Amino acid sequence: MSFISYSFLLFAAILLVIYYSIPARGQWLLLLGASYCFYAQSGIENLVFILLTTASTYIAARLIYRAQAACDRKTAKRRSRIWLWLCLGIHFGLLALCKVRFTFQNVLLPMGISFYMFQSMGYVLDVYRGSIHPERNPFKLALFVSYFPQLVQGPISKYQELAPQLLGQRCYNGKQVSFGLQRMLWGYFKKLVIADRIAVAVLALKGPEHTGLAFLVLSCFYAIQIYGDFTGGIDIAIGLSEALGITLPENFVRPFFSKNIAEYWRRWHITLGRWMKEYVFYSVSVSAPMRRLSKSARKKWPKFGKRLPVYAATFATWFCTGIWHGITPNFLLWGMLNGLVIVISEELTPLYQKFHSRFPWKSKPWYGALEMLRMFLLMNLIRIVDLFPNVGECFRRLGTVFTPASVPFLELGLGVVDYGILICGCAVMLCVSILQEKKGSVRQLLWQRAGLRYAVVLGLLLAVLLMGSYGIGYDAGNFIYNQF
Amino acid sequence: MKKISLAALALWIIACLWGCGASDAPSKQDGFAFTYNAVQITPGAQAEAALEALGKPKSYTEEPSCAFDGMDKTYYYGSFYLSTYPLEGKDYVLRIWLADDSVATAEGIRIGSGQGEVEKAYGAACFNGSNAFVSTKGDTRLTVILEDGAVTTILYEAIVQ
Amino acid sequence: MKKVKFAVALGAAFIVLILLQMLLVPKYMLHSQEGALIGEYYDNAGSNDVIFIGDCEVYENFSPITLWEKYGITSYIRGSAQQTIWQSYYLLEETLRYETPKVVVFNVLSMKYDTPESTGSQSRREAYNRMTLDTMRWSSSKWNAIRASMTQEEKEKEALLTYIFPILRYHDRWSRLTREDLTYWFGRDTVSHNGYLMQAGIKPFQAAFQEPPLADYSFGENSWNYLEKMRCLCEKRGVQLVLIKAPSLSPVWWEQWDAQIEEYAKQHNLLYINMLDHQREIGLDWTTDTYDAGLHLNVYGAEKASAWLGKLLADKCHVPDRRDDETLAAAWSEKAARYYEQKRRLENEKN
Amino acid sequence: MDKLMGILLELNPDIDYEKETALIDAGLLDSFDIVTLVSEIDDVFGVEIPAQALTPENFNSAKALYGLIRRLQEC
Repeated sequence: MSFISYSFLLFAAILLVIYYSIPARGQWLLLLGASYCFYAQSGIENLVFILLTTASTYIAARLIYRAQAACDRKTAKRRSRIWLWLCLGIHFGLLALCKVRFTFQNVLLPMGISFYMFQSMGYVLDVYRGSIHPERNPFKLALFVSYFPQLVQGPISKYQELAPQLLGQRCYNGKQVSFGLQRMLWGYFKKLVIADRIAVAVLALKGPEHTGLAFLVLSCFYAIQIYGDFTGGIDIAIGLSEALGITLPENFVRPFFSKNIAEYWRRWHITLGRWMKEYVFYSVSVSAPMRRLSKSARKKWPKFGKRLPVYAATFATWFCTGIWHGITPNFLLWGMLNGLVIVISEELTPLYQKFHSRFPWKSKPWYGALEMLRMFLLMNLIRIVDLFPNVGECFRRLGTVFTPASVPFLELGLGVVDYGILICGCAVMLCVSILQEKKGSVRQLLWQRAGLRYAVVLGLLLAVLLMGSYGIGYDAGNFIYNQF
Repeated sequence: MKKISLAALALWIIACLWGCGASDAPSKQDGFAFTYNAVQITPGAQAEAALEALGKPKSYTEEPSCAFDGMDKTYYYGSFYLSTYPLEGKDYVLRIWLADDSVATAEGIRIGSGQGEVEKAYGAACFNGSNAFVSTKGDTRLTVILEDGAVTTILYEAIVQ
Repeated sequence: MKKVKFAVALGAAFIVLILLQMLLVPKYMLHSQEGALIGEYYDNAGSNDVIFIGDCEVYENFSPITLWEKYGITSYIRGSAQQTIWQSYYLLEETLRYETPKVVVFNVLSMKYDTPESTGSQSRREAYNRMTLDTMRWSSSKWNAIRASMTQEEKEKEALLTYIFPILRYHDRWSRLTREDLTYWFGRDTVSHNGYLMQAGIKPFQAAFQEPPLADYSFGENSWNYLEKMRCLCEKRGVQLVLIKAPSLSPVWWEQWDAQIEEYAKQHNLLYINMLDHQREIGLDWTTDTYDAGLHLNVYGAEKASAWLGKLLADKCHVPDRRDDETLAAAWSEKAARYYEQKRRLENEKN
Repeated sequence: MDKLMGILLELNPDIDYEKETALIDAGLLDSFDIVTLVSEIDDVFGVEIPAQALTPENFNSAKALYGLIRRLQEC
């Protein structure tokens, strides 16, 4: 059951009505039932997967917790470490196996496996690190793993943040439900009106005959598509969850306003970045072998030795992020590229400082805009690698970027009307982002002015209803991040 | 407690491996094609290129389809009929009907071939029990009809999606 | 005060949506007029002794006006573009809620389509479904008709809801609106004459190629089921079911198909007439009586076919002559006036 | 304590570590700084800070960080 289907809207509406009419004690059970209905709808064999993952996460966490409470520290540490590595090995082994089968035998991945697997492994690691006590009631843990709004494409939540809310009790709060529904509508606008419309042109531009400037246009179109698609889907998930009184962590904070790559990866797919930082970056950088390596390296080249753990951990993290997206060479390259740019920009910071001290433009607004544009184009070129499984093809096209070539805009399956809608849509998204950057939540601004709010909501509804690319004559645009 | 957890984990691994093999998406086969004077015509594909390559037909007719856009056209090239259907302003190959034994299918079957030859070429599985072999490949269908043991009709059709 | 504002806003939103839906649905007034046929029945329901159901071979080949003028037979044609047999059955079921005719005439050509997908490309099939079902009034018959007619693509896209709210289907027409959509935003004209869509063009029949033989001529199980359901329904309501094959030369009506219908009719002692065998008696001249080289008759051909069939209905099926009923006579003379007025107009346009 | 201040100042001179109590939450120190800080502390104090201790509570202010180092030195 995809977010963009009538059955999902019906499912959400019915759930909201029941949710606020039953005694608060039973709300979490209702959510559990709803999550499993939602998941079973996508295929019974997927249900087996999530059940087994939940069961093994529950068992592993209990075993680690019990092992840690054992008699002396030494054996406790050793035994719990064994259980941890066994659990991680099996789960990530299984995830890798599914990805291999997906790549080589196009066996479809169980829906949302990459997301709920990472979320449950985060829970097990938190138990191992002692920051939380394992959940005794398996059903409550099952709800944490399979809470349906975040199931399909995240955000990846931490147990400490989500579990208390899931198991808490909520009464009807008009403002909260209205905010949630407004955010869902905003998500549908970005997904149906913009992302799915421009997707037609992206598909056409992928054709081998488009090289030169068209490749650059492709990278920009793809940026708009993936932004509308991913942030739209996340808005629908967070909005629905907000209407249910449960706040999920933000996954995007206006990423195209970032001025450097470190900032970009603090604004794009935040929860995956946070997961990787806490469980891969830190673990690698402070692990025993890394310490020994950095000590011996420091003897030979003192300055470099100090930076070694950071760079090694960075590449390890980006290698994992690449694999998370897929095990085809282009995703690995994508991961390494990101890691490389981060390390280079880290290394060049002293150079930047010298540059800024000589040219005091740093505070000038136009310089900020220039940096944003530079970052937007750079990230487009890195992101474009996602689109071409054959990396050679991608670089060949990249090479031709500066040769002049006409871009056949009107032959890409989009008419003048479509381009008009896209331009207005992007303008609306830009204004909303600027408003959010300056004044915080737009919905809060509208909350006092009822008349304006009704007009905006009706306008958005009509835009989605009339200009959305859905239904007969449009091929159902599945979410890009559904395939991970 | 230890034994139960080990058993649970073992069971779990087996189940997952089974789960992983759950659904195989069949890869797309390419369909039948008919070649005449080195011009390959595939049912379901756009007809423009083939029509140009085949040159002027011996005769041609067209009919409006029931209530809709454009014409269903049929071209006669002496040894076969080529019919097209319109979709969004372009003509697509609907059907190729072999008219005489001067032309044959890629597998060498022509008007007059024996039932044995047809069975060897397309396999007994696609025999409909009475008088015809119907085999489907990709989005195309090849129908070979026999009367008292000899092939009388050979027909390539596009399975219109 | 907040509640009132909210209620007003909600009301306004609904009105806007309803108006938009009426604007966006295709009107079928100036072209693809076949889409308007089904909806026009409801104003003329109640006094029809003969009901025709079937595809373009009924609404193009028979003229109720001629049946009235020659034999006083009151009739209505509930035909639509590529109407499949399940759509015909549910239309019959709906019609019997409004009236009980003496005779129902069903054109058996649609027996050759066993599933929605077998009629051709799914996008065209979907369009034909909309043309037949959208103007049907809501009833259990319409619900069943939709579910029986939906193609694979429609089921995947949950199109059932778009039949209930057509705005979900035609939402993208906002950028392709024409004058026709504005003029017919709220009202519709009548495009047919009791279901007959008049065509006055002349395009002589050319020697078309035969169509290739089929591997298997037997009709599908689904088709037989619906034919059987149609027969039982007519029997239950005391209506005489007459099976016909209209005299269109294309698409081909194989004798193997004819034989199966013949055998079925004999088995259930139904009247089955293959008008293709009586072309000479009907007096059809394929150089003047068809507007698309043999697919359908034009108005002259339709009048001949109706005259011939009317005689048969009057003699064999004892359909009464109602010309002595004043109210009916008045109503039908009005219809006849409109019929001849359009006929004259089309002829002037032609030369 | 002043050794710790030395390391912190070397990392980023223009932060006032005495009063600052939101080094992480305000984004003054990012993950790179934290890792360099840990390896420096490892050198200077010989204390191995485990991954699970890299939480905002321990790193938000110099005092909290010093408290962590003392605790790890005892056991």
